[in-house]
Amino acid sequence: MSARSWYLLPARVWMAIFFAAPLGIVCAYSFLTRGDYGGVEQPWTIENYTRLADPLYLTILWRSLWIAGLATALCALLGFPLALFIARSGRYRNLLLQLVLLPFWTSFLVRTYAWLFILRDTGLINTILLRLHLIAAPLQFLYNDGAVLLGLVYNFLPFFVLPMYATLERLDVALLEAAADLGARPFATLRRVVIPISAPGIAAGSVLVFIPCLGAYLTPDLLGGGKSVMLGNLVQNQFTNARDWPFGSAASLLLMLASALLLAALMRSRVAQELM
Amino acid sequence: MSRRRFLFAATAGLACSTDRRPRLNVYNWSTYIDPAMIASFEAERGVRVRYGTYESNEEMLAKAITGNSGWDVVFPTHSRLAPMSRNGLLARLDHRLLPSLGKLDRRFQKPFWDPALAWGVPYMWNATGIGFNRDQVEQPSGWSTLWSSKLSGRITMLDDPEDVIGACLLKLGFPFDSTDAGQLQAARAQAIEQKRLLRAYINAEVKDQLVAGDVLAAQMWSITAASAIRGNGRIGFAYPGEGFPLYCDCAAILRESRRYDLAHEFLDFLLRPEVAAANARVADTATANGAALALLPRDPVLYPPDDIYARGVWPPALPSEAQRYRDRLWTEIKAA
Amino acid sequence: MNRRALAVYSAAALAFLHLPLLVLIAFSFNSGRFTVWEGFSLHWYREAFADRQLSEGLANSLIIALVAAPLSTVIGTLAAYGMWKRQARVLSGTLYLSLVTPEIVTGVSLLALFQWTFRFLRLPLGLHTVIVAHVAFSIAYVAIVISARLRNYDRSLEEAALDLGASEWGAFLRVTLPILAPAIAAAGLLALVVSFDDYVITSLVAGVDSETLPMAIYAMARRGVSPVVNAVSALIVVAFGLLILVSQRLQDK
Amino acid sequence: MNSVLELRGVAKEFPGHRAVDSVSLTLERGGFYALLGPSGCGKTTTLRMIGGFEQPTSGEVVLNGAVVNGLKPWQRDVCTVFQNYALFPHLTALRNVEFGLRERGVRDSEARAMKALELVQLAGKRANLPAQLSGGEKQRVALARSLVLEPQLLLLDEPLAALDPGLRKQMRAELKAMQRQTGITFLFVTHDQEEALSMSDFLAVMNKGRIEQFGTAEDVYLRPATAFVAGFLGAINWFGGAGVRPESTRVSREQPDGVPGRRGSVESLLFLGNCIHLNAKLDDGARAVAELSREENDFREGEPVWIHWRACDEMRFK
Repeated sequence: MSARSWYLLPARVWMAIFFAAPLGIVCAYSFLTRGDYGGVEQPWTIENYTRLADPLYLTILWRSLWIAGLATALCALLGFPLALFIARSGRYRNLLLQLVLLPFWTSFLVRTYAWLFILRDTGLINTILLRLHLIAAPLQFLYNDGAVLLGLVYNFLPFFVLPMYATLERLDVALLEAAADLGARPFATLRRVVIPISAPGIAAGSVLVFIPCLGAYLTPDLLGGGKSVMLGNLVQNQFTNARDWPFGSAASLLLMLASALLLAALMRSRVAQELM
Repeated sequence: MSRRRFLFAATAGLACSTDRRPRLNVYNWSTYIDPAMIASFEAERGVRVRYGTYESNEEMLAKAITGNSGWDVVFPTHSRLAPMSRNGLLARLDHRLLPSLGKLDRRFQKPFWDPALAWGVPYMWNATGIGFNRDQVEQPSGWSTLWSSKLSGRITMLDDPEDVIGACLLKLGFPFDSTDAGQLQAARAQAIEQKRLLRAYINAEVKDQLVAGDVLAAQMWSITAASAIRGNGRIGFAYPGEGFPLYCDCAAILRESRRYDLAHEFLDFLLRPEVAAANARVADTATANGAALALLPRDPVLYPPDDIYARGVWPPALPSEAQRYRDRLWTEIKAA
Repeated sequence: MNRRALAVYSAAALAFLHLPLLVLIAFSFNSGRFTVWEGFSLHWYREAFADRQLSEGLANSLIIALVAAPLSTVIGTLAAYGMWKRQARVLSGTLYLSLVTPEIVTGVSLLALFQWTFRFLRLPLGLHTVIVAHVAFSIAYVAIVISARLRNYDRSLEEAALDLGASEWGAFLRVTLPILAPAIAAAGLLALVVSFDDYVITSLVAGVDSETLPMAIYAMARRGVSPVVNAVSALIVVAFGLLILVSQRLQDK
Repeated sequence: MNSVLELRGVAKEFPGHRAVDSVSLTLERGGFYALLGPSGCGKTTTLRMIGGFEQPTSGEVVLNGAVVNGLKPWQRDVCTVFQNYALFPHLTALRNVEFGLRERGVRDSEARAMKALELVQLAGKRANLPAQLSGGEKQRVALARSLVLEPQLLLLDEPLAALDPGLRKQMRAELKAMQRQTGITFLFVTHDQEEALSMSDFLAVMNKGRIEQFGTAEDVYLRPATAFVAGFLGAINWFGGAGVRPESTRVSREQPDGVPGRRGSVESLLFLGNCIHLNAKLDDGARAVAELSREENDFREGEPVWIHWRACDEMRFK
């Protein structure tokens, strides 16, 4: 055992026992059938996978891709200018970065509840709007796709800002000045120079937001009022209420496969070596 | 906040590590017991009770199925007793260790789901009905109130396939636990049609929104309604005319438990009239203990009069095939 | 780019990120239950401290985090260093895969593992199963933070140490480790937060005596969003805020 | 008098540091001008104020008779060649040169860009990305990119600094030729006095934010206005109040008569290829350098000598 692999040994052992082996069990489950009362039993079958081709689950998959995609786009739109501002604010950079990360340090649950507290009919926004007589009756902000999107964007925006900041920080200011010098107005410079050059960072940030959004279940569950089902909810439901662990395993393995492929694509691309 | 409770919490924090007393692990629904009763049981027996809570049968089952969850006493709903016992998860009760069984209300002496009381001691029961805002909604006669377009956006249903699909079946005049595909498809259509008006599928946490007036009509458990009514007198609770499901949560002992006798002592302790009454009062629930009824106010929400009670149905455990069909319907309803 | 518009926008974006928490903290002092301000009171804080479930949850969460975080930091740092010295495709693939695994899958698979192995060992679920699970999913986070720092770490520093007679392990201990210290601190902090914050995986592998704070908060919140949750959340936010500022000060020095 | 650019008392104040201290300058159309000075003398800041990247704290920047202080870079008919070229890494050489033309919506932008590339002999490399170009090629693409827009004034920020010495001399000639051929006014900034003297028609020597002298290369070299200019342009020996260039300093074994001189000894001899520098240590402790041709140099280290010069070669400053 050469010296160098000593360093890897603890991680290899730990991940083998507590990640790879369990995942192997989940893979095995995905080929078994549901037990009479939860649990799994013979015979081996691929029925769980064929069942996923059912249009019902395809609509759920499409819906999840749609919402996760929209949330990613929103994170990009909101995150890019913020990352640009931080990248170009000199000695305040580190402080601003910590500010972006601060809410991220608190519990995921707490952050999602905070929005419940603000968006409910008796929540903060409605109370203020009513007090100012801007509205007659409370608006329904909660328990719709809008609330789910807001929750996803709120929770995963830092996942976009970080890689974006790393890319923009390395952008040579002279390029912006050169573009201006050659007659490009700010928006033209943004469109023709800044965005093309920072495209890898945008891609990395988007993947880092899209993957968790695709598998999200707490946010849609709490803010969506249980009315909309995303992949995360489907998988969660199979493992709890429906007690159908084989089908849950199959669905989650597919979700993982999609995420892993996306991540692998990102890894191979030049950007990953720079950022990750 | 009494100082006693503060000391209680502080000592609990310390006690858990250095305590040598025998342990009993009780895993129950979250609001179902009066902490004082636990303390008195601990004092009386010189034992230490570790009390955990869960929000749904499935949450408890996920642990119990492993066979070494470490829990001794659990409180499954009546329909879960048969499948759990069939799967060897429960220990058979020894009536010799349960002298107070006679205290049970006669309705629960020989329940159809466990006539010999071999697996579970009925503990608390409740119904699912309609909690509503008296100022804005007149007394609902049936389930259709939860479909009235006048209340669009202010209606909620429980986030539970059994209750939602069951309510749709009853609304159409079909049996709550029907397994007929045609009837179930009709129920599915009702549920999807209702979604247009629906605010959310939401369980106990709807109480705040009902009290605050965000929600005007909600499918909810009678115990949640009782505590909501205490919070705001203008809230009402109705037992729908077409019928309603009744659920009895029973105290059972897991086969994996190695504290068989102590668990029986705890179950018998819960059967004492004054203990059952205290638990029912604090938890705001309907007790299955006949003797305790005398010590409790007859709240019509918790204890509906006999004519209404007669319209209730105790849903049995569904065969797994029917259960799987309903799970799929539930996914279709949610994805609609 | 006109700076003023960008500055104004960024201020708005940062406010959006912080608004919920500030509101939460503010209303944790509200004596009333709802958003109508009914006067200042520490009622909910007293309630939070008195709640046995919360205090035990906090104790468990701290025990788990303070054991799991250092462990995963050590293993993660060694792994990152090992991977920096020599390509280890399988391990890095596994670590990234663990990042994309939905929490429910990690949780259930670990529950299945414990269920399957405990048939032989008769060992119930408990603090140890939660700690093991937390270390498993924290290693990847630590490895990423350390690898990022190693990316611009000059290899010749170690070669210089070797040249001056240090052994490979000596060079690691006396040159690389001190230089990596800030990154290790950051990674440790991240591991601490990720462990302290987890609900899904913990709820599945937690045993009788290992209910954590997030589980207690979630159970309490399922019974209705009570202001006590606000109070507890406020305490967590402030605690971590201070922790960050302290670690930031350390790193700057 | 058709001046392209006029700086009227332009100053720039950074917090705690006055980078440019009221500079006034006039550039005629078609000239090749240089701003020469040590680093930190404010020459680049002055250039950036003309380009519009910095706003003057006071004074006026006048382009073709119009004050342009408030105008943004893209509103000024001025182009800049940056020190490390700032070529857009994601665009090919051709697209880089075409960038400015497309901004102005010029129709045949690609053809004109192609012509500009041919002007700098890089037609063959049009499809190359900047990363695939050599230093010299990058520099020429940067030049083409600006010249194709035919600006009133071309600013060059240390254009040759990033090139290796051999290429630097060759690029000097090319830059000079390009300026003559296009007739566009060039203003370039450098700290290399040889470059400034050899390329510019007129040059301004700057120090600590001020212009010490402005004039032709001969004026500034032969008739320096201040001690700083004299010292900065080429080496100079100080004998009491008078400054003498090494090439005007002679060395002999005996004391010369009728010319000022000092006694000393030969400290070291530096062979510079086209001439030899004799470093002498004088009796009074001062040092002097004499530039001798290879034939003149028959001295040995340590040998006592006399250093002398003609009075007319002395330069005196107040």
